[in-house]
Amino acid sequence: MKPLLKLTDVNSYYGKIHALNNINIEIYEGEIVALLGSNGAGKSTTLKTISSIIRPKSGQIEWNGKNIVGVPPHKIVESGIIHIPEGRRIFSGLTIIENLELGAFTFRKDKKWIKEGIERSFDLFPRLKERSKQLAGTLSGGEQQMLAISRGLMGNPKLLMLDEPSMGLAPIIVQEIMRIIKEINEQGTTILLIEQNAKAALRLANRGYLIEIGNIVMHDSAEVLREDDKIIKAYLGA
Amino acid sequence: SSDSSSGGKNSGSEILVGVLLPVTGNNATDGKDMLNAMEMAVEKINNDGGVLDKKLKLEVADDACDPQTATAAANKLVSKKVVAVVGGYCSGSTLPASGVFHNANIPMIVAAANSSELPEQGYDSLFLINGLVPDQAKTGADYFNDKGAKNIVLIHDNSAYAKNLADFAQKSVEENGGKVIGFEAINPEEKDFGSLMTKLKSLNPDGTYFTGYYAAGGLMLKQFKEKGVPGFFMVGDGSYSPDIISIAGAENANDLLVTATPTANFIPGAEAFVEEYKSKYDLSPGPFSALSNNGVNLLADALKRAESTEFEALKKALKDTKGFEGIGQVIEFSEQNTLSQSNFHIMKVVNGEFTLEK
Amino acid sequence: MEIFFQVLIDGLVIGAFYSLIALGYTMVYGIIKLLNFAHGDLYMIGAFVGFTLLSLFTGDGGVNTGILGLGVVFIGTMIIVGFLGMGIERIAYRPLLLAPRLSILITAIGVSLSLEYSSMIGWGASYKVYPIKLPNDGIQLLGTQISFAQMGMIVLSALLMLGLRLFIDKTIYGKAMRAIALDQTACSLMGVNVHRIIALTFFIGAFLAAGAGIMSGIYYGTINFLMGFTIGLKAFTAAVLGGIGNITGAMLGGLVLGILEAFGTFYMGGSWKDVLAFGILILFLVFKPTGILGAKEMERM
Amino acid sequence: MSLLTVNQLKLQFGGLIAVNDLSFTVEKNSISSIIGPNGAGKTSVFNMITGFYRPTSGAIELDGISLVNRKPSQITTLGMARTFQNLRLFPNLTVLDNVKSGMHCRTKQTVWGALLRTKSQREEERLIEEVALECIDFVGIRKYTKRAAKNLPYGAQRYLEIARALATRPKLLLLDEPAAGLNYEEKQYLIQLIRRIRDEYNITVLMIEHDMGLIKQISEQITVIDYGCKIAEGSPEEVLNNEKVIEAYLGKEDVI
Amino acid sequence: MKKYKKPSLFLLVICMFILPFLLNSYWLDVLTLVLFYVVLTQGLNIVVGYTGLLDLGYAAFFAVGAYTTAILMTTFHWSFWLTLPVAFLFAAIAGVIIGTPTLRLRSDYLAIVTLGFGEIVKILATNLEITGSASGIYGIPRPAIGSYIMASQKDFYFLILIVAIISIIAVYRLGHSRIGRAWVYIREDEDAAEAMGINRIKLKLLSYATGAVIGSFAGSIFAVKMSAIAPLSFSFLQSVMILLAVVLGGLGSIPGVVIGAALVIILPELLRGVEDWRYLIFGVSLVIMMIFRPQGIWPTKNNTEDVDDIETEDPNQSISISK
Ligand SMILES: Nc1ncnc2c1ncn2[C@@H]1O[C@H](COP(=O)(O)OP(=O)(O)OP(=O)(O)O)[C@@H](O)[C@H]1O
Ligand SMILES: Nc1ncnc2c1ncn2[C@@H]1O[C@H](COP(=O)(O)OP(=O)(O)OP(=O)(O)O)[C@@H](O)[C@H]1O
Ligand SMILES: CC(C)C[C@H](N)C(=O)O
Ligand SMILES: [Mg+2]
Ligand SMILES: [Mg+2]
Repeated sequence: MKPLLKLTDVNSYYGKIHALNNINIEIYEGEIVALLGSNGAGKSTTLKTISSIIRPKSGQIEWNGKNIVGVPPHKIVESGIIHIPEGRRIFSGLTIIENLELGAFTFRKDKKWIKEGIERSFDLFPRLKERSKQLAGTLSGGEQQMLAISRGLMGNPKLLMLDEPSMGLAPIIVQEIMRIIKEINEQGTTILLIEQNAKAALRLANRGYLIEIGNIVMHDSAEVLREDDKIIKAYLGA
Repeated sequence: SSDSSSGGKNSGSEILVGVLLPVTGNNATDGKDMLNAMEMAVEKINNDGGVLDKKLKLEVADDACDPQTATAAANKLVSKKVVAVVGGYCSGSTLPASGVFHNANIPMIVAAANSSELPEQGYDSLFLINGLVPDQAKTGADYFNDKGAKNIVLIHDNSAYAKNLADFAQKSVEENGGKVIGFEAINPEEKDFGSLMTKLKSLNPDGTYFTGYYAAGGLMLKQFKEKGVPGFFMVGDGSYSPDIISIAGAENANDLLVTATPTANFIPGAEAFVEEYKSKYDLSPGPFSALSNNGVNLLADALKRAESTEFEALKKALKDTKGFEGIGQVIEFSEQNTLSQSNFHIMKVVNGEFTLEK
Repeated sequence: MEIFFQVLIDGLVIGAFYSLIALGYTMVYGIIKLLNFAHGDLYMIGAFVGFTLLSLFTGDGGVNTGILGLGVVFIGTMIIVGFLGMGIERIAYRPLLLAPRLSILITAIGVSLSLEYSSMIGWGASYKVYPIKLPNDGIQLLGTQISFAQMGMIVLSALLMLGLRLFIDKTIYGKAMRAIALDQTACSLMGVNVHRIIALTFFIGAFLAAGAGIMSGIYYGTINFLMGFTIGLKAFTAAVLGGIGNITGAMLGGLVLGILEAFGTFYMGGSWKDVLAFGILILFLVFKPTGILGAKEMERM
Repeated sequence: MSLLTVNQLKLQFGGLIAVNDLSFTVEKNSISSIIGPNGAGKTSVFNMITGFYRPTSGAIELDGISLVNRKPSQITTLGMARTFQNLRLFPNLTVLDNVKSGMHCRTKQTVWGALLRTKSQREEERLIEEVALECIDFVGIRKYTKRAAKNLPYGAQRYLEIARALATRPKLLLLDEPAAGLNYEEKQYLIQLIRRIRDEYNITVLMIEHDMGLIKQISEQITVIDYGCKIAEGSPEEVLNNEKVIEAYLGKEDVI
Repeated sequence: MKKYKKPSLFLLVICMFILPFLLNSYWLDVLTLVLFYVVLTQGLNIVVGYTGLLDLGYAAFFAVGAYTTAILMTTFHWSFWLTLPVAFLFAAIAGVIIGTPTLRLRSDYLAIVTLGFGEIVKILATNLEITGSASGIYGIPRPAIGSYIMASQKDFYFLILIVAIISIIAVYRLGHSRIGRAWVYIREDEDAAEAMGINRIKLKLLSYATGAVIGSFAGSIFAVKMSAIAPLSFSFLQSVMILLAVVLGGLGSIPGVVIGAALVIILPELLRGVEDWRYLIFGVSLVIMMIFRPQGIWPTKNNTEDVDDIETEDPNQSISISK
């Protein structure tokens, strides 16, 4: 089977900071892949590189067999890769509904899709429905995260990349979000997940990558990783 | 203190004459026209053998009608060691510049600017060859009076000249038994006089006298007519320019009154000058062409009489001018170095042309 | 009372011009937080391009252009200047999208100087008298006199404002503009072509400014290469007064400023009117720091 | 003895009541926390205590001094310091300059001192630098001292915010979700750091956290709020087994 | 590097003192103007560069100094030196008056309020009798030191040179003090600064007042140097040019703004030869300079060790690079 997304020897920089060093990652259709790593390891940078927010200095990124290095981000989105960035980045001055509509920008001609999508989001997160006309900037942290996920789903992703979706959320919501990620995956969306809550992530994921200072240092199935000493010490706790 | 001694230091075969005019900005049309006339005079003088065996040469400094630019421009002329200066269009910029020339011992012949503040400074080396504001104000006020216009509105633009003219106009109107029912200031860059005209209309004046310059004057005239403000509309010589007609549009400009000394076109005996000017610049001479031309010729004449470019001698020669015949005027100076008699008239626009009304 | 209404209308006319320019100002500001000091100059270029087209169109200086010809000139000019606005964005502003905001402000000043002085070279330094003039006819209303030209101007800018408002509020492109203002990266992650939307914004802004430029030429009669400067400042003031970034605010700010100036002229004199206008502006902002309609800055700790 | 007393605190945004009749106290030298669902009003409480939001009604006292109607800068000077949920560093300044800001309210040189470079001014500058470096060392980011704050890894930025707050020499330190985005190992370090802050500096700590592992390990006293109201209070054992808390906040599954 | 800093600065100062003996009067005048701008940009640098308050009406303080000195010297026949403290006082008061309403405002609202104040000051100068209305004040006497009357170009050059050096030292020292840092904190994040115990209101007002005093200093000297002042010199355009110099050079950076001041004055002078094209070329060069050095010509370093400070996150970077 050919991978849906394949990173080959990818190198990315911030100015002179070498953030990704010859990264190789493969993601197959229907999988949930977890990306683990400590602070500043380069997890977010990997996602940003895939979604073309930063351009790698070298290496290949193949999506459905086609190299997408240098393709502008909005084209990447059109092709079905959706990146829900770290820190939510919802549009604070727009209402919840407007945020969702923008999430469906690539489907802007399809009024029906937008309408159904909004309803789906409200089913997933009833809390958003209560506040549908509220400006997103006044939502609490957790509410904002819910909005960010629903907004990403509005773009009908084939591959959904989530950057720490549980950050700052109440335990009960974290459970909810993990459940929803699973649900989305079961409906056919491939998922690349960054999560500090490694326990939860490895429970969900099929496979995982461990990244340290810009290098992939380990990759294996979730079961194997869960038993690995190093992972237990740094990410899971005894 | 270095640059205070000057005058008479022109070496070589040229005599350097300073020119201070607004050759850029809103008054550039008139400024350039004055410069043209001066160049004509210089060419003629040089063709006739020059002065004191030397050629005259003009050194132009732009004052843009701004007092401070004028001061800098004047300093520049001083540092170039000009023998004398001809020019001065806006009183506002001529006032500070004249001080600089006075301190540097350089005589100045003012060809257009005519605020009464200029002679009041008491500089003995400053000579004015245009009629003065008080006379102009009186000419305007008398015309209103003759036509039975008693309730007058005065509008100036805060510039030295316009304010001076408006002040004297008020005096003259009141002396004639009229009443100034409005005294307004505008800012010269303004384009919209809508609410000012509304105010005028509510005052119901018999006559309105705008004492500023033509760029604003033209726009004001147009809006005056559009609003249907009653009474005469009169402007001072700062607005005496063909441009005021083209800006306002010929139909709005009809019946516009101007207080000014007549241009060359109206001067018997100036036909040759008008023809030459037209053929040279492809333009009709402007309102201050004749005066500017006269200014340069007067200087040349004084230099000849002084037989020197030295300050005291030149000043004395200018002061002693007797019956110098320029285009349309005979120049002699009064106690304050102003014209002994001025020659203001009322011009009126008829069919898009200035005509001599009175 | 009649006089009151008349001054109000005088103010509305000035205000309509301010509004039209303020709209473009506020849109560009709204999307990339740029105080586009060159915006007033697009108005000036509009006036000059219109001047040239009018003269070309009729060959007789435009006196007999007719209503249809006038329409063509208007649209043509607005499109030309609209593209100029886009070009300016592409060349001068886009490379600086990530630079400190004040740097782009300086670029805007540079663009402003470039536009002004290339117009001076192209069209001359002294003012030009517009080839056509509007008739003085009009109607009496509540004892005031309004010319058809004035009515047209006020109605036209109200319509344009309304259209823009709908565009920004209701269409997805309008929403994208607002979203870009908040977070460009997040926008591109939604599949929005950020540069294209920004370019569209500049086009619309320049388009409107050019329209105002021709109207001003026809209405007042003279144009010159520095005419955009003062009105640009006033439009900026209007946009801020209304709440910068807010479309209705820009319109309202323009009208309020125009009316303030008209009453200022009437009661305090033409040379003092700006003291009234700016004085009230300052006082107002002291009590409502985000302008008439400006949204409260939503920053959470 | 209680250091902070909050009494009948209420905060309203238009129609929304974000905090409702909330009362609690924080004991001197304790490590306490506030937990509760997203949007419960925790950060809003912090914002009121530190003077950024003005309470609709209610009283707040620090060491017996009322804080209501005081500016944030005054409150800081009185001995309160905080970190922010979404980092609020001075992004373009160095770590050192960031931390020096904390010393502003503890020093007093004026314009004249600066212009004339007086002796006391130079001494004060040395003191500021000394304290700042000490705080940087304390949180363990010495190697970044001269880097711009924005270029630090996320975790280091969190510690920098704490160092900056420490430099104000507070009696009470408020931490808003200090563990967000940290992995297990890093959390253990944070726990040590918070303990040292309390033990070595005698600073009382009040924090907001969603990480129950961390809360269990160090929090001595917990206040739980939901929809702006207090729903439970007590030691971790008491609170984390409270039915109401489980239903509103913790959920049934163990995700930690 | 650091080792050579002091001697080379010293050398530069010596050069500045020798220069007038080598230049013709035209370039001496240009250089004098540069020095005026150096002083003005130092003052504005405090407000905009350090504190981050966008001020579009800075020329107002320049005007306060110039008119205070001019009026006191012409109408009341004061000595020039005595007018200085009065001008400082008025400027500081003006700074506080302008500052107070702006305290709650965020950057662009602030810009418009300062612009409005600038315009009001100009309109006052244009309309009031005491300021000579549109014609301004002329015939301002020369200042005297003992019995020596300062009148030559060189006299004023040295006077403004000394003032420029004083203001550079003052601004440098302020910048490296507790006060200066507090200004920078406010610029970087007002709320965070407040949370650190910095009283933003007090410090912002102090920033305005200090900037104002420096601006008025330049104004007072300008009045006696020119011997005539008029409202046009204090217009919005003047404020913009000063701001231009500050940003072009590098916000908050002292050597930067000095270079900015020099550029803004000298560049148009160098272009005098091309007449009409002068301001067009000037405008285009501004755009080009900003594109290539968006942080200014000599930006502040903030003592960071970072190799590269450039933000790399461009929403559509692939487009701008590939096309
Ligand atoms: N915008 C930026 N400019 C400069 N350096 C950056 C930038 N963003 C990240 N870095 C650096 O790149 C490296 C990788 O950062 P990245 O954000 O990818 O880490 P991460 O694994 O997502 O960490 P975290 O768990 O903190 O989110 C870090 O050293 C970080 O300091
Ligand atoms: N400035 C504001 N304007 C309007 N509503 C606000 C504002 N600040 C907070 N709120 C509202 O008040 C409520 C409480 O918000 P707060 O930030 O205190 O929650 P929180 O308990 O800190 O949540 P989280 O754990 O998600 O950070 C939320 O519903 C939020 O939308
Ligand atoms: C003669 C005029 C055109 C100039 C005007 N009289 C002045 O003194 O300023
Ligand atoms: Mg990350
Ligand atoms: Mg919170």
